[in-house]
Amino acid sequence: MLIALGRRLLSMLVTLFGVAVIIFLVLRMLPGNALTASLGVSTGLLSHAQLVALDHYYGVGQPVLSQFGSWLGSVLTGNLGVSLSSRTSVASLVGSALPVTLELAIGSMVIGVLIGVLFGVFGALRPGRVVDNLGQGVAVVGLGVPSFIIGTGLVTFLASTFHYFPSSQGFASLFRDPWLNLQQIFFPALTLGLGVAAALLRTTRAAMLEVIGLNYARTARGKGLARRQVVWKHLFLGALVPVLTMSGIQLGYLLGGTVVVEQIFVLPGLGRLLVTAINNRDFPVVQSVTLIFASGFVVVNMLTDVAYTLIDPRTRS
Amino acid sequence: GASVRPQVSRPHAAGGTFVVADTSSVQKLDPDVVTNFLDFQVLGQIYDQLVQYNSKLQIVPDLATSWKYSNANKVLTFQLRKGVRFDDGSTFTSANVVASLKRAVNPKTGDASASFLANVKKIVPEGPYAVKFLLSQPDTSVLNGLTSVNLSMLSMKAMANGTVGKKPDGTGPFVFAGWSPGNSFSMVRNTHYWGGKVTLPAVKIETIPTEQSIASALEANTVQLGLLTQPQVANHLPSSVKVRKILDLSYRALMLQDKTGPLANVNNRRAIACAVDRKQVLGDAVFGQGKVVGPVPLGPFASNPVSAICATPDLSKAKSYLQKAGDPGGFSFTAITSTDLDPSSAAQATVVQAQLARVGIKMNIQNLAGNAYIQDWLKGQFQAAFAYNGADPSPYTMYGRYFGKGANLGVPAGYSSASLQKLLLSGDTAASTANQAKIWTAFGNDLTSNAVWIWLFSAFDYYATAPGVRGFTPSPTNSTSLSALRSTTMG
Amino acid sequence: MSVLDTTAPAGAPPAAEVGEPVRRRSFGRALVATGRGRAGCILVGVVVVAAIAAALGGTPYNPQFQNPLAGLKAPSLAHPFGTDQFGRDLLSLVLQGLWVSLEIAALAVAIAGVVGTVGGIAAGFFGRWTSTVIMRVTDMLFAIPAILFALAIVAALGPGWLNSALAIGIGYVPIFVRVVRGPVLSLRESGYVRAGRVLGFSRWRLLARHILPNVAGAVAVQASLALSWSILAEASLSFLGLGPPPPTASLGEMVSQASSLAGTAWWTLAAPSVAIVVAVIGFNLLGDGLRDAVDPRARTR
Amino acid sequence: MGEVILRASQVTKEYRSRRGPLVRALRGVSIAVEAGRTLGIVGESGCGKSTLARLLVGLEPATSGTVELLGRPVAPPRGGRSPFARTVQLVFQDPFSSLDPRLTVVSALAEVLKVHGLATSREARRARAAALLEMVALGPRFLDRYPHELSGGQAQRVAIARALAVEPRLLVLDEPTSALDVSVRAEVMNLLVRLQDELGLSYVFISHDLAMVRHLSDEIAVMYLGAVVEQGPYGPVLESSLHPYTAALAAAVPVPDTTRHVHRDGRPPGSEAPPLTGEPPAGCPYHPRCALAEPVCTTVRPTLDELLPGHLAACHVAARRVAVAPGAPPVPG
Amino acid sequence: MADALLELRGVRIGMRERRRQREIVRGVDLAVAVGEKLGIVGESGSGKTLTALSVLGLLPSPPLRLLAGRITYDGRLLNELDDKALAAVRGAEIAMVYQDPMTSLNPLLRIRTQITETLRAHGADRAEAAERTRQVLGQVGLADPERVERAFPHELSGGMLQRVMIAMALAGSPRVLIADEPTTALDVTIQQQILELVEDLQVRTGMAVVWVTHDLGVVARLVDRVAVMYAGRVVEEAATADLFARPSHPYTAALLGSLPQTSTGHRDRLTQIGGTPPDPTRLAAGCPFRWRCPYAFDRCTEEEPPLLERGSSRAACWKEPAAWAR
Ligand SMILES: Nc1ncnc2c1ncn2[C@@H]1O[C@H](COP(=O)(O)OP(=O)(O)OP(=O)(O)O)[C@@H](O)[C@H]1O
Ligand SMILES: Nc1ncnc2c1ncn2[C@@H]1O[C@H](COP(=O)(O)OP(=O)(O)OP(=O)(O)O)[C@@H](O)[C@H]1O
Ligand SMILES: [Mg+2]
Ligand SMILES: [Mg+2]
Repeated sequence: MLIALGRRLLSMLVTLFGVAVIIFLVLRMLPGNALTASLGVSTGLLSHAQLVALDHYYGVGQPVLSQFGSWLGSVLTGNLGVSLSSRTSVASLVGSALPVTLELAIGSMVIGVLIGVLFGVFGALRPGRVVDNLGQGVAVVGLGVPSFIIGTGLVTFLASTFHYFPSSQGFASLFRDPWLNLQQIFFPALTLGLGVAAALLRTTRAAMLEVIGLNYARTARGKGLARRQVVWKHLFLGALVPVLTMSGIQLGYLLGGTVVVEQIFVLPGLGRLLVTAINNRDFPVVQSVTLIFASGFVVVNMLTDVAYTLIDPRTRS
Repeated sequence: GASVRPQVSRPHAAGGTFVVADTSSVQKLDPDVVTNFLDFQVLGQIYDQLVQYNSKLQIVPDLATSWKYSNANKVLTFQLRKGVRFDDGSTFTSANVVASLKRAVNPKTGDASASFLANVKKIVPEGPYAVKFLLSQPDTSVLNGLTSVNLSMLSMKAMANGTVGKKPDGTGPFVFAGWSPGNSFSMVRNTHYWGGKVTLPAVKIETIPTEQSIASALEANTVQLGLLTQPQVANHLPSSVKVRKILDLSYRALMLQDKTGPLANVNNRRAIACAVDRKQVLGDAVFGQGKVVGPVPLGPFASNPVSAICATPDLSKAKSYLQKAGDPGGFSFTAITSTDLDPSSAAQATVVQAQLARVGIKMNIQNLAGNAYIQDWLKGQFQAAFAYNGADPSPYTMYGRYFGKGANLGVPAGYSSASLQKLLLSGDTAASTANQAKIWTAFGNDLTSNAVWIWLFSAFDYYATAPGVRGFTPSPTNSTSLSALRSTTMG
Repeated sequence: MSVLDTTAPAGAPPAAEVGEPVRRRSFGRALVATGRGRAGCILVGVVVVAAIAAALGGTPYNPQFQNPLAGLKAPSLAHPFGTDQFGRDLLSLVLQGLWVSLEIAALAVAIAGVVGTVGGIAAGFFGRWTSTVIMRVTDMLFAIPAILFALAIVAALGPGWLNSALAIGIGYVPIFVRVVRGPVLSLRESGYVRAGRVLGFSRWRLLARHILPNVAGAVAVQASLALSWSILAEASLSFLGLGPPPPTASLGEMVSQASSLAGTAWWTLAAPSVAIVVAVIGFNLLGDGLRDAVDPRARTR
Repeated sequence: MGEVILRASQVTKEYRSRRGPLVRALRGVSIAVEAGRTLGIVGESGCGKSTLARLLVGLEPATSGTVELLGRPVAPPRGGRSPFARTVQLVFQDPFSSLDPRLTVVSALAEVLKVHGLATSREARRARAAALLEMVALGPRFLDRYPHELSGGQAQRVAIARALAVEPRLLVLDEPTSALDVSVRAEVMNLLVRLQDELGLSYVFISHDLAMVRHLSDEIAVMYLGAVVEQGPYGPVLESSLHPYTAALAAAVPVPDTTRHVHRDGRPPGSEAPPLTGEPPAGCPYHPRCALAEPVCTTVRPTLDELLPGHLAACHVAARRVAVAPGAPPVPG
Repeated sequence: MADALLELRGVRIGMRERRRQREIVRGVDLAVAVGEKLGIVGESGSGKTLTALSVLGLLPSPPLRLLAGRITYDGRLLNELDDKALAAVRGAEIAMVYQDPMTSLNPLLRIRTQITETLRAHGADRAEAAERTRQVLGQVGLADPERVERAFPHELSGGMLQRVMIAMALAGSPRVLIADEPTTALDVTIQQQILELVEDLQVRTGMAVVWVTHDLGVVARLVDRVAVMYAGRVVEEAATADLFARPSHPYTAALLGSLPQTSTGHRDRLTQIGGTPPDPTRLAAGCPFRWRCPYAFDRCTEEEPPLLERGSSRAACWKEPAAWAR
């Protein structure tokens, strides 16, 4: 068991290294450099001496391999470098953005899982009935309506009808003003969570239907167990593995989705940091944020893997 | 529906912070290197310059109380304001002027406005409260240049400690309080501001990435001032929100490269100039919220013609130019746009494309990511480019870099001619304002009759204030647009 | 004389003959048998026909025709979806945008489908090494949120429909690899592939004739779902300002252009949004229908 | 004695998985099949019957030992096609999974003919396919059916027809009737008998249904834990078994005849065989379950010896009893 | 029959499609008395499992459901009990052993959990349940009940799982045991052991047994009375000995003849029934066996024969066995 865990950790590290390489290579393909990004057309106003001095300042023109090496080296020592556009440390930028995105991601996940699993389970128990149809409706909306449409709609509607737009007064951290913080996180989390809910709902429903048709479900009923026990201990437990897998995958989409939603709901999270950084050719920030997203995803997937072995003894040996 | 409004703690009720919202964020703190509009606007409230523009775009005193040209306009002497203190407590003297501008021209700084000081040979202090600029040639526009935030007066301590880029330290009405890159920027009032009492105790600049969201925030009354550019958003705010508009200190133009292809032929360019209906472009791209302009859109010389050949669209004239060019059936070229840099450029291009099609000119549109656009633009790698260029009351400041001798931006400008260079120089050195006006009119005629570029329009910027905000009127230039904040109050 | 016939009484009606095929339900019928499949077919049918018609010029108005006098007109009989700021007919524009969006989505899915299927087959059918390498790379690609990939690629290559398609396509490669590899792994050990080996079929024949066609169903299902995600992804990219440029804009680009008009002219936002939603849901339902239809269990039921 | 078509000598097969223990599926199996005759192989589940079948047709390589087909060693094909395909064919237990669900009967048959160049034109292939179907007692109307449109018995007959398409000399039948319904087993059994008579085929017939094995086989080999423990003509092996395991197996088969039913009390309960992993138990692998086990059985592994003419067994007790009283049934029962 | 403990009357199972009904089980009557062992045989798909499942209301629904019929247990109408009351019967009064042991146990839970939860559901406390679990696992002849208890299903062999299933069924000391082909996939030696176990328990507790199988050998070995099902109906019902001695339905006779027996010669032709059973949901009028029946005559195509008395047994055939007996 421990050895298996170690092996997984190792393969996770290999994956992350690969991710780092890919990110690095993709970023090298971007046209323009930090200089044109930060000065825009004014770059053309600089004298040659100024250009050279600034190129040096921004680290343009170092060999690629050494750039990669020094980046990876410093990442490993917890130093994420310095943002080219704001000249502040990336760690501090990430440090303030990460909790926001984390809270948003967790909130969306909670909303998505609650809606998805409950509708999925109860829908599958009585397919074609009210609960099921309601769930299918939620799923269709969640899958079909892009989050930026839902988000923009929510913001505009709430603001014009209720004069309510809690995010616009600056982000309040959970510890400083929990009530305001919850208001600020709830709607974006709902927007993202709807997509998660749709996917989870369908997975849960399908997995439940599958399990309901399995022989051991019949055995459970035939034993005379109470309905609640049959549903949660036997059926849902049996459906849990695909649901977990889907949750892992959804987390990936969710992290991507924060980019759009943070933009709309004015949340100072990693997604917004990333979009700004891409536009500013702020390589250290883009690299680090993407790596953080990927790490989060990889770690969560490893955790789901571990969860499988806890749920399903067959995967243990 | 005020009755259903949820209970949200309002920032102005608590703490009295005045919140300004913009779609972009404050990107840098070093006033010498900033290029972002918001950076100019915000740092302009912390830093002062020697001179500044007033709302009529005339040059008025700032830290310099008066100035005087002498020696055939080759020496410029400033008298400095006394009793001005930096936020770190140090006093402003002529040493600050010398050191600040020295820092600006140092290549290592990368000051984007260093070129404004190109004709300044030397700066000599004349006692603690006067400085003398020795010029290599007569240059009236150096004064215009000195209004730039890029040429702000810095504290000696900050320069010595290298903290200029980390902690703004100026003499303006507000004092830097905090910065969360990408998100917000806060300032508090400068209690010993030389210009009098500052009413607002604290100002916070919030980044709200879409204008629609800023509108929502204004409706929710969580933002007191929204900086907007989109008329479709600004004009649709509820009546309780007060919107003031002011012509943007920049202009849209279709820049043309005259080196190769059909656009090398002046008559083809003229055909474009006559086929384009600027009024319609203005109407469709920004809903008519702006002004059709020629090469000098604003300032004391703004009177010059919109176009020397076709002030209004004239399709038959356009066709005759095509005839003259030997391309009676029209020709085709490609124009680059970047919706990253100018969201309305797509709409401009869409309209222009349709207009040109009427005379048989086919314009292809290539939309580029911001950075790619800048790169191609700087290298002149385009046939035509929808550009969003900064304007200045001084035509010399505006166009010297494009059409002057050895101009930095000569490559993207494309066209160059000795007559233009001569006009630029004489405009700059001309002694009397009347003379200058005549020269700049000739300059505008030269540009438009050769259809060097097609100048399109300047648009409005919108300053929307929440109910209860009083005393805020925007000023036209970037560094001063928010200067009314010092006397603003909120209910 | 066959052995079978000896025991069957003469004159037994062949219709009721034992072993008469279970009614063969055509693939198409299986597809429309479920409500979702039927709805999917209808929506996708409408969307695709409309898009192709638009591409061939069959829109009510010339989508690029600008009428300065009729800008931002609310929906009316003449313009069912209203007009945009240039006075262009929104219905025509939406139809044209539908085509652009479909073009991007289809190309993206083609890229992802071909690369992913080949990768998945290689990972499933060939040796351990090939498999390990492919799966590792897949994991890495998978770990990076697809939209980030798309962002980076579009930022690198510039907006444009080809680049959008490439960007979205690469992001979806891992999904296809996974979807294909599983069945290939089990097909490799399946009875009929083994039988083929005993019968002396070469590897390539087994691959081409027996494995590939049997994963085609799964790929088709995935392709349909991927089409719906691609339309969404493209829309999100455009929303972030990285879509193909006007005047021939994709639906996502239209939404992003119109989003500032939400308060002024809601129809400019609603028209492309509805088109996106219909297309996305259509392909999604079609995917569900396909999933049921390729499942033999569902087909015999 | 006829010509020996297939000979396996001391074949062992081990499976090594990345995790989990080593599995020794076969432990020194030697068998031979003569032309036109049937070797039946019986044994309980997991004793290695299917593994042996796969080795015999070259689907997998043996870990040690040799399998020879007409005197040439069999090895699994590497990439290309098997050179033995035309000599030996395998019929699987589950007829449906051995047919590609997407191919009609005629295309499945034609593909084989095409690959081996047995019929060049489309028409010729169709005609030959029809003839093959006729051979397995299915009419040409089955040509255009899909597998899911066939009954189990019909599908198994199609699978046999496909195996016959290459005109092999030997068919390895791995439980060809166990997936079929009782009422259709007879069809397939009758067909196998007839084909053998008409085409002179040899069979390796694997089953755990003793009645079926007995019905078809000339010789029977009884496998236990990856090894042959008894081998000989069908009658003696099943009726006067030498090995106690064979006897237990034969006795455990319920007979569909109430008059013949006897309770054989005192037989050890059929506790399960130990797994094929790790080292085999010392001595006779059957001794933990054997009612007759003696001390020697726990220490010395018996060899497969010809105890009676043509009748081999690997059992210490049987060997001793036969030596003492030749002719008498060695195992009571 | 009067003292039947469990009785099925006119049981019809199928699906309701729009306005039509598709019946798979088309009217089955069965009864089993205290201490009786009833065998149900028939080809695959003849409806044996569905009939067995209908007793405890375990039909795969949707799509299948009990369309008509009465299922009485000990004077109570099972098919009209509510969920709660039915749950009290399930596992406690009537227990079932399912066709496929490998898939009928929850792979995610330990054997112990799965057996004790049955007992707990019927009111046993924790200690009782644990105690009883250990006891029944020992009873079914598992060599190492302690290990089995702790194991997960995948760690056990098919034979062991089958015994676990039986132990689970027996744990609640049911009065009726319904076993659905519990030995099909097993080796004969293990099958024999299970048969002996059931026989032994049945003798000791007087439990009624319904044993579903298609192996006539098992029937001969175990049960008192046999019902032969064909195309969703019982076509013959007789005491075991009678059935084997004098089959009253041509189908039964053919089934018996299709097996190689000691009386059959080596490599002799076996009797073939030919063809496959019809789909019970799409039957024409008449006897569903007539296509495969060598003795079919006009009447067979017109009318489906009811279950008729044929001496000591009952068979659904228009012809007397004398007319075709072998
Ligand atoms: N590919 C493999 N990898 C590991 N172990 C295997 C593999 N194939 C077979 N085995 C093991 O080898 C042993 C023999 O298996 P085999 O399938 O030959 O048995 P069998 O006698 O055919 O059984 P059955 O009657 O159930 O078909 C079993 O323990 C099985 O688990
Ligand atoms: N869930 C279901 N939906 C539809 N038809 C079903 C379902 N379950 C079973 N059937 C059909 O009902 C018929 C009878 O099935 P049943 O399982 O009772 O047969 P059986 O006699 O037990 O066969 P076997 O010997 O194979 O177990 C079969 O034709 C089967 O296809
Ligand atoms: Mg086997
Ligand atoms: Mg059954």
